[in-house]
Amino acid sequence: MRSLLGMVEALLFVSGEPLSLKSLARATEWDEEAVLEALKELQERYSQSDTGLQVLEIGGGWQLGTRPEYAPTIGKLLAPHANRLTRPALETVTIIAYRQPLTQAEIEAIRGVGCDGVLKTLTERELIGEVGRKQTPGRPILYGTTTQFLHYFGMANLEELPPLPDEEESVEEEMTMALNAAGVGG
Amino acid sequence: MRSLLGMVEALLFVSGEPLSLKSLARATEWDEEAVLEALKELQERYSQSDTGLQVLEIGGGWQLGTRPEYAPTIGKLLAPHANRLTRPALETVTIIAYRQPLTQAEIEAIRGVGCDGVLKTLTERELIGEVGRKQTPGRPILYGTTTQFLHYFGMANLEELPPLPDEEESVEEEMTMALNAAGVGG
Amino acid sequence: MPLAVAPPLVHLPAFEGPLDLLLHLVRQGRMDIFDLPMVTLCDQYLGHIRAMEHPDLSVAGEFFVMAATLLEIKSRMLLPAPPREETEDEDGAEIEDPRAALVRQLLEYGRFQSIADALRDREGERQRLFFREPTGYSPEYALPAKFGELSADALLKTLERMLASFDDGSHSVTSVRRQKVTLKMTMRLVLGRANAAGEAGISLSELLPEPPFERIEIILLFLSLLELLKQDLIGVFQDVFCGEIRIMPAPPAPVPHGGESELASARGTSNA
Repeated sequence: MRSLLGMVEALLFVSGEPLSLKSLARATEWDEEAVLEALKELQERYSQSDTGLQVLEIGGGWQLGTRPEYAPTIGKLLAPHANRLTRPALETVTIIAYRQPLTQAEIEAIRGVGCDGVLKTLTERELIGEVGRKQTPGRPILYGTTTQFLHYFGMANLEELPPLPDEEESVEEEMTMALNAAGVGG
Repeated sequence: MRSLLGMVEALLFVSGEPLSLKSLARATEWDEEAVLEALKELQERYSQSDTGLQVLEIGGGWQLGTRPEYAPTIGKLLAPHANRLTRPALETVTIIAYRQPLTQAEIEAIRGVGCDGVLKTLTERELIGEVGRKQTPGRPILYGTTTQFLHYFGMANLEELPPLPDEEESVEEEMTMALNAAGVGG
Repeated sequence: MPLAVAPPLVHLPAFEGPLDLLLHLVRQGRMDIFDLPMVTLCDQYLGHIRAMEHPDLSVAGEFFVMAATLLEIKSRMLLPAPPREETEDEDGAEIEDPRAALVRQLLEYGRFQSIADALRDREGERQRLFFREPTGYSPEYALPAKFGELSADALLKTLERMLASFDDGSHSVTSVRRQKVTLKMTMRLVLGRANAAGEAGISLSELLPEPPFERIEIILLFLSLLELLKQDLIGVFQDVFCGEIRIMPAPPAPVPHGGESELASARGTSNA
């Protein structure tokens, strides 16, 4: 048993882009007026229940999409490599968090290893980003952490970064020394 | 206002592949039992109204898809579906499904013909895959079916395979088929 | 080629292999599979092989092997039956009918053939169901909210004008480690600066990299503007023709229900 409403719903579902009344009418073999009515009814139906979807008029057409309040849930599903950070990634993002802004060369001087891949991963996960350019030859990218970083580590702002314990002030010193030794300090 | 049902619906919507209870539970931050209940309720809800969609247990997970009766309508909007399996490919994947894990030689013994090309095609379409090595000289590859196989045939798991007729039944069937083929009816 | 025994066929279907052909002959001839008439079967089988017009050698080989098997069975069948007391071998096991192995193979294959038919039906049913393509985790699912008055062409023209005015090479510093600047990074930077500038917007000249810069940076800047514009994440304005171009963040989409910019993309958790 088919219904115009079901047809419209199925069409909106499979289409990745907004569908015009015209193409809906053509595929369903109903006139645009009837299609519009079905769309409105579908929209109404999705708006009444505790559904995760909604019917939107958008970009000159109609589309089925998720409700905005489910974005965080969807993010948990779709976030790329939504597993825990690897150790190198965690180390790198830590250095960036405490020493930002800084360049790749500076990060590598501290970690003692290259970090092309790690920086790429962190950038893709939007935990770090370019915050400017260093005014030195080559104008290298300066990296800093993002709001996503704060979110990921459950912080409201960077001031919530745990302070380095007294006995570990040497860490800070070591970082600086490493930078100086590598001649990239700034 | 979010609900577990809405979350599950939104997740099924954005995912292009079947979602396991586990990944639904992780993304919704509910336990699997509650998720399963929500799935059943959603399934029920979609089955009651004149909707174009349905909640399916398929390919080792759950997925939102269109109802079969809307296939002709969708066909007017989208290009026709991918090709069906060729007869040799269908026979081969059938043998693998029922006798897995098994080697190429074992498949060929049943079919009576070589199946190099067919195995390659089935592997490329991700309907079968290597599931191990047989502990015999040459350590030949053991083939088995994949979740993509289940999805391709619209099954939730291998238990949904139609039962293989046993020797007795198949003999009767052979005779009936022989009679039918000869046009004398059963 | 004249056939010794004309197969009772209207047309010759393509057979998957010797077993497929044999099963076909058994069914077609209503033969008793447990008492195969080997002479008839053998003749019909050979007739079919001869009728193959373009034998695929790899497959044909298997047909020929089966032909040899059939002939062997047939010849063994033609031997006089051994006396009853000799139908058991030394170990007391019954000597098998020469056809037994073939019959088992045919039955086994036949079982899978009939199941394959059942799966063919399921394949058909399943192909009447449609699913969605996976949604990517990216801001591309932002709702298009058209605003701004400048076309992408104006941006391209500006890019061309600027690139033409550069003395190739004189501005680039390549002796130092080359940075890998990507379009995505540039987009993020531009968007960040536009958002920071707020409604006042930021002028294009402010976005230009400071010298020394490389040609690729300019290109990436413009590509990123085009892409952001396409995704409606920024707006571009120009007060007078050939005047300063200003870039500003896109306002929230003025659509009912509010907040649709998070549609299906989980943007809410990213790119603030």
